[in-house]
Amino acid sequence: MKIKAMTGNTTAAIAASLCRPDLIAAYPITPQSSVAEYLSELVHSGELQTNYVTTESEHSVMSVIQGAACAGGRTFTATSGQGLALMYEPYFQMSTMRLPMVMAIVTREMISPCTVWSGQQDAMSVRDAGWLQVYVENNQEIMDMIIQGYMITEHEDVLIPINVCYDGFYLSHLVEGVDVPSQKEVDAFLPPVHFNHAILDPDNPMAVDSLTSGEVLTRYRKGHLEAMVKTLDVIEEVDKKFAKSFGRSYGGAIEEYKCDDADIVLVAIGGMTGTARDAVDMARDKGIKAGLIKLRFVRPFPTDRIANALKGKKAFAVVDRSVCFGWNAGPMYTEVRAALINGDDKYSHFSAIGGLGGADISIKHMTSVIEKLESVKSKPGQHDTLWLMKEF
Amino acid sequence: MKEIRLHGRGGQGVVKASQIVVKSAVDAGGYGQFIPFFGVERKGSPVFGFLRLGDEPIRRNTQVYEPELLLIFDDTLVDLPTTYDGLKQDGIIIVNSKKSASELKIPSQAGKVAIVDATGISLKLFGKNIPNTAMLGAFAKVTGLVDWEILLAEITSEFGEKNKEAAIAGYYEVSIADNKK
Amino acid sequence: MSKRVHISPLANEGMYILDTASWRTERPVMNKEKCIECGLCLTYCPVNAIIFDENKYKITYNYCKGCGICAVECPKKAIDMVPEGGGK
Amino acid sequence: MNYIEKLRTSEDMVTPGMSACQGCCGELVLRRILQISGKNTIVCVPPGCMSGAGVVGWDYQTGMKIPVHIPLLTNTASFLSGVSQMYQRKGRGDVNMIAVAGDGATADGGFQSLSGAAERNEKMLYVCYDNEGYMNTGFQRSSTTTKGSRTSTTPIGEAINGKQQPSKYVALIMSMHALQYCATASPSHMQDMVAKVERGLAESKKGFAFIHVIAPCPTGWSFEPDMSIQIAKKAVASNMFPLWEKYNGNYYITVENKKPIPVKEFLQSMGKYKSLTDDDIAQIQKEADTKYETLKKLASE
Repeated sequence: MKIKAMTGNTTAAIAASLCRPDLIAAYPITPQSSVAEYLSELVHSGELQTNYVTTESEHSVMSVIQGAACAGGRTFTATSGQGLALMYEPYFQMSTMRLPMVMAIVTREMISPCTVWSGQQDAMSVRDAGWLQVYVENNQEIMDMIIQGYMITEHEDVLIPINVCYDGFYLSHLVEGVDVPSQKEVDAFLPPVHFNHAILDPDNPMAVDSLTSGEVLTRYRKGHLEAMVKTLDVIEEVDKKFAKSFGRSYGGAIEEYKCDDADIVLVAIGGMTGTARDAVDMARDKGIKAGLIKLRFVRPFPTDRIANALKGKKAFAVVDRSVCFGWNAGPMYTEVRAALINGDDKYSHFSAIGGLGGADISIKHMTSVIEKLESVKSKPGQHDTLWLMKEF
Repeated sequence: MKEIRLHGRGGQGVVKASQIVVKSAVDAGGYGQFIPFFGVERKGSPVFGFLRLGDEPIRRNTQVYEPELLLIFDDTLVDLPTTYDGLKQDGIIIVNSKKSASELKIPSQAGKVAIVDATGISLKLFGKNIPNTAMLGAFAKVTGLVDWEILLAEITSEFGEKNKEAAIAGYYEVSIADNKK
Repeated sequence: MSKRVHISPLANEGMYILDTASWRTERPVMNKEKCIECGLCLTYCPVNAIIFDENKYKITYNYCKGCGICAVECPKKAIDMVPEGGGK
Repeated sequence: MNYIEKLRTSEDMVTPGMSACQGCCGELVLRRILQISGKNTIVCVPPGCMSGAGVVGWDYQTGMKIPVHIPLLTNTASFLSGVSQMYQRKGRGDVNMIAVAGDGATADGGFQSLSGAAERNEKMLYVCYDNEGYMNTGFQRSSTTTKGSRTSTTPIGEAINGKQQPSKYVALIMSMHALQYCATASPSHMQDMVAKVERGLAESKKGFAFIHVIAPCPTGWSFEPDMSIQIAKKAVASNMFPLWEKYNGNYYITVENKKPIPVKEFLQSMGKYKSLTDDDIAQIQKEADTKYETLKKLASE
């Protein structure tokens, strides 16, 4: 292994190429474009032997990939924002056909107003399209989760495609050191792709996606949800295997940071987590018993682990980089709350929203969340949504 | 951890220069991080970026609001109200200019001011204004934050021998003075 | 065809077949004496109800929908459309 | 072997009983293409009359003897690109990759992915059976619907009379891509169609092949089911649907129309053009003539 400085997008491209994909399809979109570009460089230089298809749209990206997966191939792509929205039609079909793949989402705010910058609204908006979704904190985790992603998605108990979501610009264009595994190490970790539940093959003809009655369709949905639940175990299992091979572990579906003795807990997701760690440490220096939950997997949602991590705490706040229309809150706040319904604890809690459309989530913002948590921790119930924004 | 902000114009190589600094830090076994600020970047438009260097892993990935160091690739940028924003007490300013410190509206909290004619070096060597490698030379000299040999090697492998010359020129031609408060 | 685990929508357990013969209100009947074995009826039959067997073109009725194309296209007018149910 | 012998000796790959209308040319075209391609074939049938007629299957039962998939209305060519690429990668370039799609999935929603796949010269045979509208869902207009047609979204009204825009000539547009093979065909000219499907399949091993087939629809066009082939013949004879092909960069008119019949004869043989005025017919005649002249010019180059 060698530590090299690189952007998040370069990291994603290298990670994908280390997994020996049969086919990559991509269409450029800000802030993902350099993934597509760097993969092209690898293919054109001869370093990466894959079928690389540069299509006319993201809709076709996912369609080409679906075709390749229906012929048993390992595939990769990356997209962002509007590209993901355009892709939605085959995107939903990909997961409900239970075709494994890894797709990076370089998260971006959704239009309108017109924007090309960071935010997690794109990925959050499709969290009910049947895919697995993991949100990562830094470039190393982009590398590691793309590799782990293939092991998870191709696991026989899973067979659900996975999104590795990382923040546009704040990670995609951020340069930092990444421990890059060798091809040999990845080959030893990741077995070749094998699945045969939905294959177009003249030697074994079948109709893939025949017309289906509601009763049978319901059976497929039930199976999909049950596989999602099983995936929670697979995530932990793959994390441990990965730690054994590469020496890095992420704690599975969530990671707890200084939660053991904490009164108040910040829940963060994606790139903002690193900033939250610094803010928590600064609060600890001032004697505030703050802790942090890094929400890694959003699908499947790690309900039990979140409930356990928050058990006995006084207050929590969830910082979302997207909004949940209709709730006056962020989407992860609503889901974390839902995860706590079975407990007896009476929490003080609120939703914090920031970092939309490329806006920054600063140390000051994170500190303001902690300060609000401190001030409301003895007043159980929901408190006003905290908007992390400049005052105009 | 040192927090640095860079100001330049599209086409001056701000992003590339910062990436080289991070690469040099990482190659030396340290930690570095660079986040470009992404606006609608066009040749000539003001651009900026955020650079962090340290001995420990860098966890935050937010913008730099209170830099200890400002690296200014174009002296016309000092007229923008945001350029000197948030500079820490006794912070360092490195600026590409032929002007003197008194002409550059240096803020009072600055500790040191380093001036290098990176554009002049660039014009002499390349016939065009790409001051980034000369700026890197000055940066290495003024701050000592990167290993000079590793930085030169990175510059050479990324841009070639001429840019190495530019960096060396920047290193030796930069003038460093305490800020007259 | 092998049995598959149905975790995603696919079909290979037998063939999905409709009883399209029941759609018929008229049936094509071939007059063998007029037939010159040109085969046009076979080429134009949308449901492949006309077969070539023992050097003869024959109409089968398992799936024939009774569209009547064969009767129209026959150059020798060797096929008649006859009402179903009422006999010949 | 002549084409009739080929058709009488080849195996039908489609379910014997499918719920296409009586006299459906789509069914006829689908069966013929797959008889010619045989077992070593993967076929995609996007939403439309043919998939609606059950050829993909129902629940656990398949409607074909060969592997079949129902892609989206919008992505047939790109989905099949992926399958084709993987088969090339596996060294199985011998497998026929065929799409059989209606005009909606071809010329409307699916046009972007079709044009993209043709531009990339993906190895497949894409057949459009053109019944000039969304016939599976109740005869709504599509971009290939002829001007003056009555459809359920362009009805005959006091204010507006049928479809107001001429049809998009998708075959000629496709031929302008740098593709491997492009042709038009009619089930009425079966020998010509069989030859084109054979050539298309052969060319599809090298790149993108496209065949645009007219598929008169008794239900949507309002004519008796037994007249399907007659209508298709008149479409060709009147130059409403000229038969041509393009390969090696050259255009060829494959069925010469020395003495075309007036389009009026074609138009008046069905209900969907019932309300056309003489002026309308004259204009359609002019458009047909122009189209044929264009093709003649292309073919004479």
